[in-house]
Amino acid sequence: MAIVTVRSAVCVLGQFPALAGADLTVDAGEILLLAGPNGAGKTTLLRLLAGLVPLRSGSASVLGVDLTVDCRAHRRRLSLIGHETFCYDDLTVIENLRFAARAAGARDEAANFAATRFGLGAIADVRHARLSAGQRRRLALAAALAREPELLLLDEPHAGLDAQGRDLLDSILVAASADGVTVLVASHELDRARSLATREVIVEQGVVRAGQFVAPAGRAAL
Amino acid sequence: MSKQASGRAQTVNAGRPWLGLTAFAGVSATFVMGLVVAPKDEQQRDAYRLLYMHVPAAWLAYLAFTVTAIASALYLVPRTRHLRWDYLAGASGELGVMFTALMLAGGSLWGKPVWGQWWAWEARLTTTAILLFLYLGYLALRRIGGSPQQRATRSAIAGLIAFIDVPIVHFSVSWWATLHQEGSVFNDKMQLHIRDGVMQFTLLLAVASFTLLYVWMCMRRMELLALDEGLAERELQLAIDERSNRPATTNPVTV
Amino acid sequence: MCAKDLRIELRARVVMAQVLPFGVLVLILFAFTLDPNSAILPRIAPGLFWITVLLSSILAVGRSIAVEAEHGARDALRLSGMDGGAIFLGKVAAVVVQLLALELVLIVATFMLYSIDVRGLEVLVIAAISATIGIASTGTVYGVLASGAKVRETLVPLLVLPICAPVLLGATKAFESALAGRSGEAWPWVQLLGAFGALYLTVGFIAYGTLMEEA
Amino acid sequence: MSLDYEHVWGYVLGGYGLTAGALGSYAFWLTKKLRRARRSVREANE
Repeated sequence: MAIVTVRSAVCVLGQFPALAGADLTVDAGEILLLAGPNGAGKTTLLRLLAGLVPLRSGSASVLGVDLTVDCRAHRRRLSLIGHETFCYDDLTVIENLRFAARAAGARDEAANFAATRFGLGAIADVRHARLSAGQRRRLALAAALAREPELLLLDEPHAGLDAQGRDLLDSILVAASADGVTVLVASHELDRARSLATREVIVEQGVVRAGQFVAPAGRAAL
Repeated sequence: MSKQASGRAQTVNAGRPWLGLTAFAGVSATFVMGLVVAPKDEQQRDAYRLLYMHVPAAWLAYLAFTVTAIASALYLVPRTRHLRWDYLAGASGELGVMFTALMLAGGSLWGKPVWGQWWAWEARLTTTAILLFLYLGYLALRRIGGSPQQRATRSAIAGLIAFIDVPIVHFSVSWWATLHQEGSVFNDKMQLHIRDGVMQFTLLLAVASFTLLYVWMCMRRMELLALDEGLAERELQLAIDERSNRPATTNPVTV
Repeated sequence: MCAKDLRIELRARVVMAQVLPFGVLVLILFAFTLDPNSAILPRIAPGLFWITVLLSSILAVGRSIAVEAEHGARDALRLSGMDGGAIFLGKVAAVVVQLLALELVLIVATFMLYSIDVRGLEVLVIAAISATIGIASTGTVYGVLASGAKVRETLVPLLVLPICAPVLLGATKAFESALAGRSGEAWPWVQLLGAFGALYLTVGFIAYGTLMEEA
Repeated sequence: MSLDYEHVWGYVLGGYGLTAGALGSYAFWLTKKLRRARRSVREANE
């Protein structure tokens, strides 16, 4: 079943065509790797799927919602991790997590669970402003997970994490995928991401083409 | 294809010169009538001649802001959503600000000799001053960028918010003004009895010709907005084609 | 949403630590420019008080917008899937609570600095609450309207001040009447303030979601 | 307040001049910009 269907999508940022006719289909449970150089349109593609960037032409449907008609209805069911942490400086770790969870209609337990899962228990009462860059990344990932999404859109999730954090993230992604969560990862760390992914596409010059990488037999069935 | 487009542009423009010319001739005639032909007023002598500028300016200021509000509403209704309503709202808002400024300036120039002061804290004057700033803000908001659709939606909502504030401002200000103004000398001085036929005709001519001028300017301003938008749009399309390595689409710019 | 904003404010204390001293300072500066020994200060105190509140409100509203600008929180709010109207009400409620706290301190300062006797307290309280709702609603709506602009800090005052002219007028007149012991005259003004607040609360509730997406 | 109605021509001419100036310069600006925009469109379409 296709979770994401994008056809000839054109998205414009100011006067710059970030996406110039992108096509993409993603099935449920996939871990899709988006590779490609800087400025190719990966971030815009993810933001389009989250309904944050309007379509100029073409069509896109995510989680069964047609984005040309409604770009808000599906947001509750997905999480996006961007370059920003989406957190408030003056709230503590656990407060930020609870706010994220409640906003998406998830329970506080989801926030607590996500905190434990990412090893944030010890710093639960520290304000976001005091966190190190790596801790902030972990918090952002935990906040995304606390929303209990059906679709995870990850923009450079490995950046800024230590080795332990990366391994943790990978295992969490594989586990989430096993639970039926669809994952899109934009990453420059191809080796690491390929070890997770079931499929790879390359974003270049605002269009999407198929990547060479094919997951080893058996992995795709995860 | 480009021939067809330019042909269309010509037919659109073909009807307009007479409008501009009529408006121009009418306004010139108003100046002559108002300054030279119309007789002096019994009470105010020549000072009343400013009325021929002040009254049309006031009428057009209110008309322009009403048009802005209606166009904003039409843009917000999904069934009639079209960027031309945004152009109309913007053009009319700009003209409204200009006429409001003229109304205030003309009123002041009239107030100095007749009331003896440039400004009076009188209800209509005060409302108008606030109105000017309300719509200056609206124009500033139109210029902050974003896609045409973003700008249109944002401005349409701001246009309506400003418009519903006008009666509230007027209501509160006139209430406030009546509270502390006992037996205003100004009101007696404001009474003008335009009985003379030439005076009546001049006033009518002034209102009519200024209105024509407003219509002409509004249409021209809309055309300019649409042309600029069309050019930006075309540039964007070229950039998109270039990025996706497709042959350039050669749609002519149409308005 | 409201609890979140208030908690942030409680931690950062920008409004209390910077906006409040600003307000008191303005009150003191007014006394400098107007001869403090004459009887003029008590007479125009309501107007001075409300101008000070309005200026301080602009700063508080700016702070409320800035909170959403850090670390992409605006996108986070859009992504959260919360209803635009609910976000609006939450933000307005937070601003109202902050402004009321601010007004409480400022009014005490006004009474003390300009030596005024308190009369018609219930009118003062109701007028202040209605006026504050009006200011917070318009401020929040225009805040999101201008949130995409680089010139936000200067644009918001230009938009909010003229639209709040009736509030300034109504609140000042209501305070004048109440302090003069003529509470009866204050009620029409209080009704005006209430109507203004209700109107813009409704407008914001309806339009906020769209504005968050489009602006 | 005695009014010196014979010396109001300065104000009257000021008002007429201001109006003429504002409307005239707006119309001039508009026409100029419009002409340039039309030319750009023609060039773009060729």
